[in-house]
Amino acid sequence: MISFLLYLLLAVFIGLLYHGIHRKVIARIQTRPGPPVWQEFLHTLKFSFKQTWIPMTASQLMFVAIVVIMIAIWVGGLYVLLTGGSLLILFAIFLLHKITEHGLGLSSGSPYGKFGAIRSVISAASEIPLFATVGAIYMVTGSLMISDITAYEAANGPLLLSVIALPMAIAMYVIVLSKVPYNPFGIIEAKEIVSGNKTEHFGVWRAGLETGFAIKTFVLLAAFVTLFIGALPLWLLLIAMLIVLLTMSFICALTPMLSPYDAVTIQALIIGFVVVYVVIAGVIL
Amino acid sequence: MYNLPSPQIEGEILAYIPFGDIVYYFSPYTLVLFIFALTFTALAILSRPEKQVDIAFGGDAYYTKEIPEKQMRFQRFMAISCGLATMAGVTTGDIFNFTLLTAMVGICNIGIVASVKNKHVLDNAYEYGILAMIGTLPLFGAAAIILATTGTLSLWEIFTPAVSVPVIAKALLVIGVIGEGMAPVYVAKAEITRAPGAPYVLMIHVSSLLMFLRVVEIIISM
Amino acid sequence: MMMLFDMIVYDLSAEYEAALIITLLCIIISFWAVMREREDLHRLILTELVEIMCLVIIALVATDLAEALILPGLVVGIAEFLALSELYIEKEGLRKAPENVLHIEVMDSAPGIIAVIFVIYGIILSGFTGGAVAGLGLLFYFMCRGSSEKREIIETVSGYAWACWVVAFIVFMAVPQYWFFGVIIAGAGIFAKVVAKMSLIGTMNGDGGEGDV
Amino acid sequence: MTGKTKALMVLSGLICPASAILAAAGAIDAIVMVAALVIFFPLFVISTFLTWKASDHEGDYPFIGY
Repeated sequence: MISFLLYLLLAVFIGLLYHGIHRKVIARIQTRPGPPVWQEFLHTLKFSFKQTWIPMTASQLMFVAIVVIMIAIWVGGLYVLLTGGSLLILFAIFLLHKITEHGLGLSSGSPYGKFGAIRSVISAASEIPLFATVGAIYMVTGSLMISDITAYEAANGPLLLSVIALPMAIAMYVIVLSKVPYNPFGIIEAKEIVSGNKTEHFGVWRAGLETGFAIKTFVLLAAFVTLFIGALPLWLLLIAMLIVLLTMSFICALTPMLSPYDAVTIQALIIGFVVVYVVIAGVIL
Repeated sequence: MYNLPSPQIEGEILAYIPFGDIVYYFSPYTLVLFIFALTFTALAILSRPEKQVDIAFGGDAYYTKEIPEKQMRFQRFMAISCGLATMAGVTTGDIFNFTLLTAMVGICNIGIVASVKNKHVLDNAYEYGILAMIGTLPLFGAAAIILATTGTLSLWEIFTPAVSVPVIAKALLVIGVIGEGMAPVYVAKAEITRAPGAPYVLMIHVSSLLMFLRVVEIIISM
Repeated sequence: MMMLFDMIVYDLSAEYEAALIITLLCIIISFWAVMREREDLHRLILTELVEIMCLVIIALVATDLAEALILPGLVVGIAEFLALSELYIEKEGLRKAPENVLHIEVMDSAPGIIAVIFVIYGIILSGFTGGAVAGLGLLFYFMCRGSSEKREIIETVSGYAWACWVVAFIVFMAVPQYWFFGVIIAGAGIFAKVVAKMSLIGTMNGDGGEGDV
Repeated sequence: MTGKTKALMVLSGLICPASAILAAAGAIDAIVMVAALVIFFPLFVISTFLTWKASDHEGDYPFIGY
């Protein structure tokens, strides 16, 4: 039980470090020197030392509460993942994250935040079904508990190597990809709307958000590795997560930001692909 | 009587509240959803709406929109009833009750934005409302077909492996919830969320996503 | 009981399926209509057609339970319909101050007498029907004369009707041997209630209220 | 303001490890510990940041000479 607390602190630390590595790799691919790998860590600390207040136009309570909720749901998500809880609850937490993204933008009253929030609603249209397709793992393993899925993998080998579960892995990969910074689907914090829904959250609030995002990245990457490769010892888990993240860094570095409708369309196409595959597999099996 | 059908989906039942033949119950999954709905309802009650900033393009001018007291009260009332419907919807153990509460969420969602004096918002709220109304057909249709084929409306009974539910009923149920809450023309809904009044407008998103989460659990368990 | 229920449902299975297919055809037709229609108001009315189809599916179950389920379905449908029509009025800016369109001479001279006749006849009839007749008289009266302070009186009457029912209920529960007394009180209550309800419709017309009617 | 956040920081900073230790000792259920952490960990993070952030008083303007 104390280990969970340590895992939590580790998740914050590793998440921020991985964000930094992500930035560094992107910079190197684009032949820039890039910031040090500790940048995101220093970034968060810097924000936390700054003068902070609540904008006058904001919905005061919600402006603060949404940051707290953002961190809280991912603490819960980490617990569900570590104890091998239900994949459905993880899915729920992902959806609640969409809600907090929306709330972040709405609460400030800033037009940029509002645009970010509206784009978050648009992207929910494709991201939610995308995550739901992961539920098709149920067809393969016969259970939605993460502990059962890892037990299945221990017996039958990683799901990533099985042809049946591959489309689900792709769907989950796109989901994780669309949640790391600088990704092609990141329309809600695109630079043409300043920082989207994060625009007005500065100082301490931003530092809190970065903390939450760090746990989120850790949970999503760890969930991907656990679901499709299997339960690994901690050091191996961290290495596997790093490898997954590095592949994402390449994609982020080499692809431009998509326009909102293109992002939704591409994700919807992947959903269509997975659904058709699942239906065909269901008919054949 | 209250034996949990399929513990691998949502975990053990923690508590239940029977109201006659409609039983509300908490499993870890529904408890998470319930607490979330409760949190956001509390936020809607406690926090003041934001003052939306509008920029007049082509110049430096910007102004903030004040929400009139009357409109704020109405939106808050609607948001609270939407939150209550959501809280009941995610914990109910009766399929017809679930569909009714989903329909109520749809009505409340329209209500939250109906008092906004903005042509675009109202136009889109109307489009959304038409879809929500049509959405009641697959919703209630699914419940009726489930009743006709299984002879019961209780989720406790339906979740048992012995009872099989036709695929068409499952499909209709999902379509119904999507039509009612999530509005297939998501973009119209995005237009709605542009309305000022942050904690109340957010409730539209909260309620429809939570209902969707619940229906995912229901169709997987059936 | 459960067995019987199952049996009934599965016995009707073939008919049920046939009926379901026919209903699905009707649903497709109604969806087609909604899809083709472009006029906002007409689409609103067509959604009501879809609602009816929804009730038909529930009715197909053809048990007591289905009957119990139609009512909430209907209520939800009507609630959505009302919400949407309010929205339509708001959106199109159709709201304007209500005015008396119907104005004929008899409405100035006769309402008192006609209302009195109706009320007396209603008292003679008594009960639900009597309430309806007397209510019609009052409705007519309020419609013609407008209503500035009369709403409070109607509310009071309505409150007394409730009180009558509660008293009658207590009589039935506590002293069943005086059942006839209870029936009379309840009858008087329902009379007053129906009168109050119907005359409220009369007060809705005219410029009685302060603005937001 | 700072006094309140400091108190909150100390309180939540105590509750988080305390719940973990109590759960490890078997005094409370794991679910209670998680509930405590879900509520108090974010509060701890935010209140810590609020405690050590720069003061709200007017800062100096190093570039005022330009």
